[in-house]
Amino acid sequence: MSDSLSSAPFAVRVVYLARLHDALGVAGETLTLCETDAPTVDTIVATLGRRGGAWADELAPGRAVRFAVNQRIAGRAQTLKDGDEVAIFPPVTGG
Amino acid sequence: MSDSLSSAPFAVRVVYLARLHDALGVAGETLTLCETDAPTVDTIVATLGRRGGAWADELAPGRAVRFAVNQRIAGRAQTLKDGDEVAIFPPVTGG
Amino acid sequence: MTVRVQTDDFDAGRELTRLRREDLGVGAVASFIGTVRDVNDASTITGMTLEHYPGMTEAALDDIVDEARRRFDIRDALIVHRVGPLAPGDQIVLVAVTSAHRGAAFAACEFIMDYLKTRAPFWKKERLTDGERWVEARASDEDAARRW
Amino acid sequence: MTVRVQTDDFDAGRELTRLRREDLGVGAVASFIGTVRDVNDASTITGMTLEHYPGMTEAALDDIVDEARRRFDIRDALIVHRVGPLAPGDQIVLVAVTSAHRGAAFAACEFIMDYLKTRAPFWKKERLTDGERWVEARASDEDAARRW
Repeated sequence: MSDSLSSAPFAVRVVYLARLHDALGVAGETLTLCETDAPTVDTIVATLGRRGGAWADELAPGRAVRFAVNQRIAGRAQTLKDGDEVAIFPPVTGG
Repeated sequence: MSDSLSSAPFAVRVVYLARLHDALGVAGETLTLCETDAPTVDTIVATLGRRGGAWADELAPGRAVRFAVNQRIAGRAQTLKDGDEVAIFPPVTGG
Repeated sequence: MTVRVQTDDFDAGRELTRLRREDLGVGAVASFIGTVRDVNDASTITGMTLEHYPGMTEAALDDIVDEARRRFDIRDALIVHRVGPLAPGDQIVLVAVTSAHRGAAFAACEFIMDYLKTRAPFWKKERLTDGERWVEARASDEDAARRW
Repeated sequence: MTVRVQTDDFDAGRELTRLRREDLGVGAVASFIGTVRDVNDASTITGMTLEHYPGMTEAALDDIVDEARRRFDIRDALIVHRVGPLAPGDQIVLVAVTSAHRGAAFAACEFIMDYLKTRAPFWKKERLTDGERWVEARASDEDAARRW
């Protein structure tokens, strides 16, 4: 990763909830992204999916997965900035 | 009134409720009807209306009035028999 | 299935608990409480009296609950309706319905209220600061009942 | 307007009384209680755990109540939702809405439940006699939320 001004790396907190927490075996982690990638929620999904195993299974296209950025429901196209919290979770089942 | 077999008189209890009770000044009365008239709820309404005054006002065509025969909602065409209880009341406003 | 007409107030929480007690197939409890407002048609209401037709009231409410059971997949239903003098803020009526899933409970509860408003023999007489008046039936209640 | 997320049980009767207290403009109180059933998708349920996303939950519920206030002529609204371990028969959620007339209270209460079911970050994990499973979201809940 470059540390030049135009591609400064930045950190995003990723949180896994409910079935994803169980299946992935972690509650969350910090990912470093590059500004030049204009990273979105989808960038994170693609990055995690390349890990294979449960990551590829849970985040495969067609799996029902939902997202929140900074505790607000978000779509896959939402762009991310330094310090954002991205939550990944299955469709909700409360009530 | 004749007391021959084919036109035996019979008694119907009439009950006035809510606004009608107040306006007519009575809670109820017993009316004697003639079998030969094949009396219906409408027969009673016409009979009472001919008394004039509050009776004619409250039972005038176009006034919203509802009926029950033997404690079941009934229409004006319902035929009556000896011992029936006919209730006359304004549209209900409970709940 | 329970229908009660009473002058006494009711404890809505206790009624709801009793209605679903022991039935572990219940996943949804929809309920409605009607209360006396202190204003109606731009007049200040100091109280009201609920009159009914004693011989008919319980049977009419039973019929409404029976019809709700025929139309909706519900487990149990309750109507408690008060009669006599009431003050602003007082509870008038409680309707509660239990079911496995929420759609049936909501629909049956609203159905029972709409039918009760147009078919159960209750009449309200309001006390105003300068007298009394019988409440007039609302066309909107007839419309609501016709939806079903 | 109140939203609470808690592990403790709630007293529905007391919550309803508190919600309408002092407001004599209230004529209608519609409410819904969701409870844990002992069976789901043909399996016996011995209990469940409700997980949530703590940082987001209250804000999501606040948004739903705000949206209900924009859409319906209501006076107040309440959501209480439990998290943590629950047993069959336990209360999960209470939604209550007050309004002058019943139509708005019924509609807002059902709207809040439909939105809560599809937008509030809660997840149920059921305990079966032979293990645990995460409850799958239902297409019927998505359909219900899309009606509004």
